[in-house]
Amino acid sequence: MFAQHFPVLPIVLPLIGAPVCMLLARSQLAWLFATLISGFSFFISIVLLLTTLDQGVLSYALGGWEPPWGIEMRVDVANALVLSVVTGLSTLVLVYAKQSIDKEIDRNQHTLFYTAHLLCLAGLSGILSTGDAFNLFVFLEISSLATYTLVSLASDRRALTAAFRYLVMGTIGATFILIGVGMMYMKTGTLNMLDLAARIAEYDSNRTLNTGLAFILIGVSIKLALFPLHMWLPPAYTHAPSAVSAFLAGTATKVAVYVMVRFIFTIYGAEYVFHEMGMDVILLVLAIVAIFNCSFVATVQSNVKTMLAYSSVAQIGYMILGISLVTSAGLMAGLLHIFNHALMKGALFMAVGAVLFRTGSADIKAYYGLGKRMPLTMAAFTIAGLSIIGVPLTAGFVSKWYLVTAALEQQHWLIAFLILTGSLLAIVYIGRVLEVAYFKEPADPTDTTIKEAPVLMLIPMWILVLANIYFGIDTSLSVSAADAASKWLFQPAADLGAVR
Amino acid sequence: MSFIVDYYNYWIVVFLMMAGFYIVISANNLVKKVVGLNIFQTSVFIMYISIGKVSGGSAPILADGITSYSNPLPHVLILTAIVVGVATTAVGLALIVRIKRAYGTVEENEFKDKDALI
Amino acid sequence: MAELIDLVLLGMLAITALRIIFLKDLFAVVMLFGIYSFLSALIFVNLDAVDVAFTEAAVGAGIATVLMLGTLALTGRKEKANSHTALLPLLVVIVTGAALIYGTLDMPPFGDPENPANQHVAPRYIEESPQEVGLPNMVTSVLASYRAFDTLGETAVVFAAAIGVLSLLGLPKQSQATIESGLKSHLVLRVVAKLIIPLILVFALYVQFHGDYGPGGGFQAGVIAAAAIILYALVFGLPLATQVIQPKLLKILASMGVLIYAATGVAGLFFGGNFLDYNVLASDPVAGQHIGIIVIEFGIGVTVFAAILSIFYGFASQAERANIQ
Amino acid sequence: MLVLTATSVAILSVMALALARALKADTVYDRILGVNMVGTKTALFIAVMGFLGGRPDFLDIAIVYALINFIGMIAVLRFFEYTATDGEPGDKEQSS
Amino acid sequence: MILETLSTILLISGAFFSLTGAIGLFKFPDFFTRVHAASVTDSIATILIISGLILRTDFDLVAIKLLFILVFLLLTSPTASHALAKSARHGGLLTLAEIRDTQNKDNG
Amino acid sequence: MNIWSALEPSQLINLSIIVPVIGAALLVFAGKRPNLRETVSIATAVILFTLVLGIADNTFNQVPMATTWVVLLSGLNIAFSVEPLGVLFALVASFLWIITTIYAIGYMRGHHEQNQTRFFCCFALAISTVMAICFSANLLTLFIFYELLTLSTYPLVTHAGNEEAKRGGRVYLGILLTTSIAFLLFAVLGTWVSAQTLEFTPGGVFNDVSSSGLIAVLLVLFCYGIGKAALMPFHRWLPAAMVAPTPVSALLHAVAVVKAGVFSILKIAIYIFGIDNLSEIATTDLMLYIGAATVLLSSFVATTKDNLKARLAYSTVSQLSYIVVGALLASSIAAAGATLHIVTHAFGKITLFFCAGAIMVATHKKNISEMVGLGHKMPLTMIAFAIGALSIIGLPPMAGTWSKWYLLVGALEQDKLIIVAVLTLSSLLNVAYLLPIPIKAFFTPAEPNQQPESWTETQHTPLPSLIAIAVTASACLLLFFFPQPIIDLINLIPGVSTEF
Amino acid sequence: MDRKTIIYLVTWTLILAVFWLLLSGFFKPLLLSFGLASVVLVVVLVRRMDNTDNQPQKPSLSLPFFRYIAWLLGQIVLSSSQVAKLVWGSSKRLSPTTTKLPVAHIPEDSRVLYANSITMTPGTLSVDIDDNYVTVHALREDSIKSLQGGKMANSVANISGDKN
Repeated sequence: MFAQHFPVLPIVLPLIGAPVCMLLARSQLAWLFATLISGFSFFISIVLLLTTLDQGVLSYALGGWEPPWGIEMRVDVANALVLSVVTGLSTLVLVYAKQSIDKEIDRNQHTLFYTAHLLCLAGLSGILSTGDAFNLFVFLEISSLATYTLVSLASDRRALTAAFRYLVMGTIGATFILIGVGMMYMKTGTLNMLDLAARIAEYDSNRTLNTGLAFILIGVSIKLALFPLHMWLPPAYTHAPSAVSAFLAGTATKVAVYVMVRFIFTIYGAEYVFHEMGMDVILLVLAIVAIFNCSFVATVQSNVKTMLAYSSVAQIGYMILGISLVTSAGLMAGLLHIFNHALMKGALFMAVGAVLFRTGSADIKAYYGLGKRMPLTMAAFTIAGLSIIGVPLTAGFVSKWYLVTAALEQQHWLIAFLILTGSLLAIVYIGRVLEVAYFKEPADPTDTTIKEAPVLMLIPMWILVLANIYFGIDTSLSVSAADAASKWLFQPAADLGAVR
Repeated sequence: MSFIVDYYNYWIVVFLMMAGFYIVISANNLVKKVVGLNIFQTSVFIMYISIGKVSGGSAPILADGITSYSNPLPHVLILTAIVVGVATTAVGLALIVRIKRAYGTVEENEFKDKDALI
Repeated sequence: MAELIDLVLLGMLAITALRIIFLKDLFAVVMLFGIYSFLSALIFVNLDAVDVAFTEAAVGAGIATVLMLGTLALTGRKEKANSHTALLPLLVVIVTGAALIYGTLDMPPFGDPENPANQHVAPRYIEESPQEVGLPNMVTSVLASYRAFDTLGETAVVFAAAIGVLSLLGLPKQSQATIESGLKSHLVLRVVAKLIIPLILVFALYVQFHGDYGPGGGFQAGVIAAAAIILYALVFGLPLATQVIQPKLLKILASMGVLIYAATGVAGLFFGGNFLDYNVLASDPVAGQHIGIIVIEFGIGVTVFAAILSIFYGFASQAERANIQ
Repeated sequence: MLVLTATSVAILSVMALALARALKADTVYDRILGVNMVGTKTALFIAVMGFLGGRPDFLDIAIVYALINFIGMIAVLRFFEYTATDGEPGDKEQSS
Repeated sequence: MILETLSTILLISGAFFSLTGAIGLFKFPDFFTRVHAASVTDSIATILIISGLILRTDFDLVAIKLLFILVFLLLTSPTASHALAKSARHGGLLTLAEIRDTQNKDNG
Repeated sequence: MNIWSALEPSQLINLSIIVPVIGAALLVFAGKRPNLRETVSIATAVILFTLVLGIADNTFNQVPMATTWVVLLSGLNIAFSVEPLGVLFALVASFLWIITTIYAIGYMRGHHEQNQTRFFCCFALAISTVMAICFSANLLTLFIFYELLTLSTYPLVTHAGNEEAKRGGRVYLGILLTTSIAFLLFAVLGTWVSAQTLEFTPGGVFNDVSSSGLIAVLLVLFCYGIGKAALMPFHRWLPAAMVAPTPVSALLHAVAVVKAGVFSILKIAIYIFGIDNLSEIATTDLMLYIGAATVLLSSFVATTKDNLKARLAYSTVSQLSYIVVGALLASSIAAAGATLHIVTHAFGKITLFFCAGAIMVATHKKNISEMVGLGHKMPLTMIAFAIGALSIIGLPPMAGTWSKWYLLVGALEQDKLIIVAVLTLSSLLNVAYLLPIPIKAFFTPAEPNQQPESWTETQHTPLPSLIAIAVTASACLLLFFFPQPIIDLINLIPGVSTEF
Repeated sequence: MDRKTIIYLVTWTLILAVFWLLLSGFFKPLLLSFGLASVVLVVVLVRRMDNTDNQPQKPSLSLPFFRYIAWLLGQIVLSSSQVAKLVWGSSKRLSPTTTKLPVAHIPEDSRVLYANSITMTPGTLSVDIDDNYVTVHALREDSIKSLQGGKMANSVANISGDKN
């Protein structure tokens, strides 16, 4: 009976769940509730993904008002894919959070944490599913506000300054998006994305629309931490509670990447953005600089969380690079990497969180000799790290493969080569951690408090690790979804209306 | 001439936005940054409302004898945006209070220095 | 005339903004920001956006300023001299501004009814909404019905902000201790405040329930009601205020408001409509719309009131603490 | 109509003068005075503007302005008392 | 017609008084005297202008709301002025006379 | 000969890859009990060898064998099929595994090494990946298992766990992963994009090689991408890997790993480019001369090394390039010589390494200068060393004669007189750096501070090690007299022939 | 609850109800019931506040009060013109002074009215108020003199005088 409402449920469930969670004063209860809500959203997202693969686009008119007068939820293969990643990772992180939060966050703030997490989830789901440009802004802000809260919940005082910087940058980004949406509205009189696409297609080239797009892209670039605008991300991910880092690294920036894809491909149309405005070159250069600069910075970090954060920025470079290739194959590689990167970064941050849980530090010195003391955690770190490097039979290899293939199809030999050499830097920074973990003696060999992480942390971590391997071997689901998504996105923007 | 008459509103708004934006990125004091953010956002709100204005129109509340109404849609959007803005401000200010307690200062360069000491 | 007023007000805004850039006294900065908000709200009135002006006055000028002042009370009022060069920010701003000016060149002229923005979607709101939704205030119709999902998100944003401030600053303990706080020595203030607070509260509730007919609605009402309690707290001190409205109650109210809103949407599902579809709530669609809008506006009002007040409590408790020490 | 226009121009000028006072004040109290005056005149101005535009039925906004202005004033005074130790209240304000 | 004339007179004189107060804001020498100037605009100008406006209504709800505004302003403005002056005085701001006194003391 | 005839032929491939993995798993459980552990090791090795024999039998009988595991990427599988070159390599590797295991039991016990379970376990895994490389049906599979081989041998290289081992491991992993990701993966992708297939196809996959600069670049990328072939200047990993225990050096760095490298080059030369097509590619000569230069230069370096294992390592670098040269000569005879050289060099070099290990266990000596007069103390070992050395040099009656002979004939046939000269000169250098060791051991009197009179070889060299040395040394002899089965197998390789 | 409290609450209820009706102007049953609920809610809150701060304020709406307001309006007009003269005239005519006026004889409830009246009348400004004195700042000394005349103080005292 509720099947037709599925497009809206991944948003509404956590949105209703959040205040309920707040009312459940007990920490345990709130945890259980939040996890169940998140898990249920995940289930619905999977159903949505399968449905969209089967039937194409699902449109849902909120309040019964047909678009463009009302707000529309539009679930297609592309956002169903990202939605599954977000809700899935959220569920795993919540399972993981139980104990990690116990240790890292003050007891009476646990309910607030779960509430904020659910709000963040609702926001991210909303951004993904919505078919309305302004509605996107609203959900962007829900998720952002919840995120600032989540980051600042950490006990480290540097989390506060990190959260503040995040807030300032994030708000500037959101305001830029608002300006851009305003300019689009000014020229078209509509906010519905499909409608916008159809009406923008009527203009050849228009200074207002160009500026609007530029502002949206800059705003989204801030949110997704594209290279020169990434400075907020490393401190935020470093000092946030582990569970938050794991969740955000895998989802928040990815959602922003999806937003960029959505604006470029379904609203303005690749033709307009790349050929009229020459955005592809800009994005391409920024992406490559991001890959090299941030990978390099990652190699010299002594804090492992910071290292992973910079690595995330570099990995975002790969996604943007895929998009900027302006081919269906490139876009598909970018989308695939969104999916795969969530798996690997989630696992890595969980492993780092587990180490933090036991040793109380994320410094590389804390990893001395951990290979023996926390074998399962470090094994997870190793496999996820290999995935980041792009070793075959891991998910990372698959996305790298498609990315390079896409570059080569366009005869971009240099770019393909740069992609591969870029991943060499990953060997360095992951290798550093593995080396001290397996070959250094622990600083204090008598310390018996450092033992394997609790089971509740290991289970979600290993689910992600196994997913890394599974999706590195059986790529049929991820690749076909990404492929369908990119094909769908890549048809001329004006034609998207025909799907309705 | 009509050029200026057509756009003067937007130009001043652009100036206001940029004034706010400048405060955000140049200010060292966090409270001032937040004030700048608010000015920036408020100016964007004015831009939106300008979009919806119809010359000779009236407020979009049904009344007898009035035929021309301004566009209500930007109003709705900005209502939302204002609330969003103040929500962000509240969280930002709360962060500032905590930063002051943790660092003893709200000047950006000073707490950077203090962290460098650790 | 409207254009002229618009121009003068914009000019005043520009001067105020410029002054804020160079002021080092943060108290002055915040007060000027209050003026900025007030003036921009005036512009909103002038541009026919009465609902927006209502909100901007209450939220932007009122709550934001009070919160900023509360922060200043804790962080000090002088901005230190800026050591780093302002060249880069200036450059960024000039480039951004230039981009915006470039963008304005193809904009439709200001105020022209033929503009695309006023042509496509908007006419339906203006022409059909009084029949479809049955309210004279089109802004409320769009806000609470056509774009109700936005508004649900907005309520969630307010809720999220309350969560954020709660987690950062905490809520004051409800205490019987009569700490000497508030403006105790201001007899005149106490008396006047006591007289007008009930009136403000009734006014807030009036705004809550008359959003259908004129400017106003849940957001504005919630803020005004919160402002009344804030006034009480300012004059009589936070401890007394927390005895009148308990912090715990606020937590519950904030959650309940969002739930009321969302539950209305879910009710739509059970009656066979889409999420937030009010037409199905009653046999007559317009009556259904009316019910739905009243209920969700109520939810908004409750959440906004509770959230804003708990945010204020959070700040005030910090100020109170600092004052005691 | 002319009268209303004249009145609104007068109020606008008063606002401008008060704003000038608030922008460039000798003491912080002068500034507060200026700000307060801008607030009360804004409320009046809205009332006049309603008549000017032919739709005087939005006076609720003016009430809100007056109300918020009052609360803002109280808040300024209240929090000013906390931080008065920061600097002599009467001293000349620096501005660059 | 009579009403309109009356209203015009009230509005014009209200405008005049408010301008007067604003000028006083600049002309008067110190804070306390400036408060007096401000209270001119707060009290008499408000009263005159709002009365002028009331005369232009159909004496319906609009008139009542204008009356509310007036009452509200008359209740709050002096309160605010008083609180401000009191704060200033407690904050150590001296009146002109007091300044003169201290200067005399210093000289003598 | 085929004791597995009851099984479906294709299952043999699966089994030959899986059996070592199962063995490794069993080893983990048997870890606490050395005897059981070693029994399992040997049993696994023997079973594997019989499996490979079965495959060889089927190959002679022209029974087609192929299996597909998973569809990894669209149109690309992890798939295996049997062809004679792979069978040959598999035979060598699996046979030598038995011998090495026997040797290792003695060595590891005699040397009191730590973490022996990990050692045998990784060893088994490495062999599993080697088997997969042998039978890989396409480039992707080859690449994947090539990478896995690198990773599974890394713990073996760093087995000692000290600073030197770690440094060696870092160089090992660094060079091998860098080259494989930056060049090999790139070349694989380039092949995929330009040929639209990665299947190993007799005669090559490219339609027209001469006109395409791309294919010329690909050849260079393949040669350098397969870092395990140790073509200069990417040869540094091999000497660095000598920090590993001697059995590792013996099997992996004389046989499995390095031969996997040159095997891959041969396989690519034969099945991707096609031997006949090679001469048309612009860069073939360039790589040929680089190979030749590596032959000479590393021989020179070898003469300067006093550390025995280091000298052997440089010798290996030199000998590997023989095979590269043979592959690139674009002559069917030279290719046959190169293939044969895989076998003969394997037996020769492993003998030498076994001897070096035996000397180290018995006398703790690593440097050649200390081994003067050792022939009197360890006659068996030193005789074996002499046999191995002669085989490497290519003097009758040792197996190495045949392979060098074919290589020379191939070079002459192609009129590459420079290559002929290089091969000859290099053989002279081999004499110069290998033969002095046994000569001085036997014909120079021992230094006064040598071991006491009562010291005997059998007492201090573990018996299993001695047996292993004897087996490989006699194999060097036997293969000179009975090379026919191997030659038959080589002649089955398409495009490769020992016929003039 | 004693009688006084009941009267007090009823007064508030009535005032608030009238306030609502005047604001609303709608007499639909739905809105009326909302109004009723609102008024009840606010009265409950008023009661809560009074219980916490013990300073109930009763709005006085008696005839003398309105008479006083009318008189005050006249005063405001008069003094405003004086101040206007000062503004437009030479600033030398200013002679600001500060004086304390006794308020002990005025009922406590009405002192605030007195102070606000002083402030509202241009030319005089109440700066401080305590149990015995109100401190007044005046632009000219003669304004103080008229205050010292006591007419305003008496009028204020009369308003609540007949009530308590």
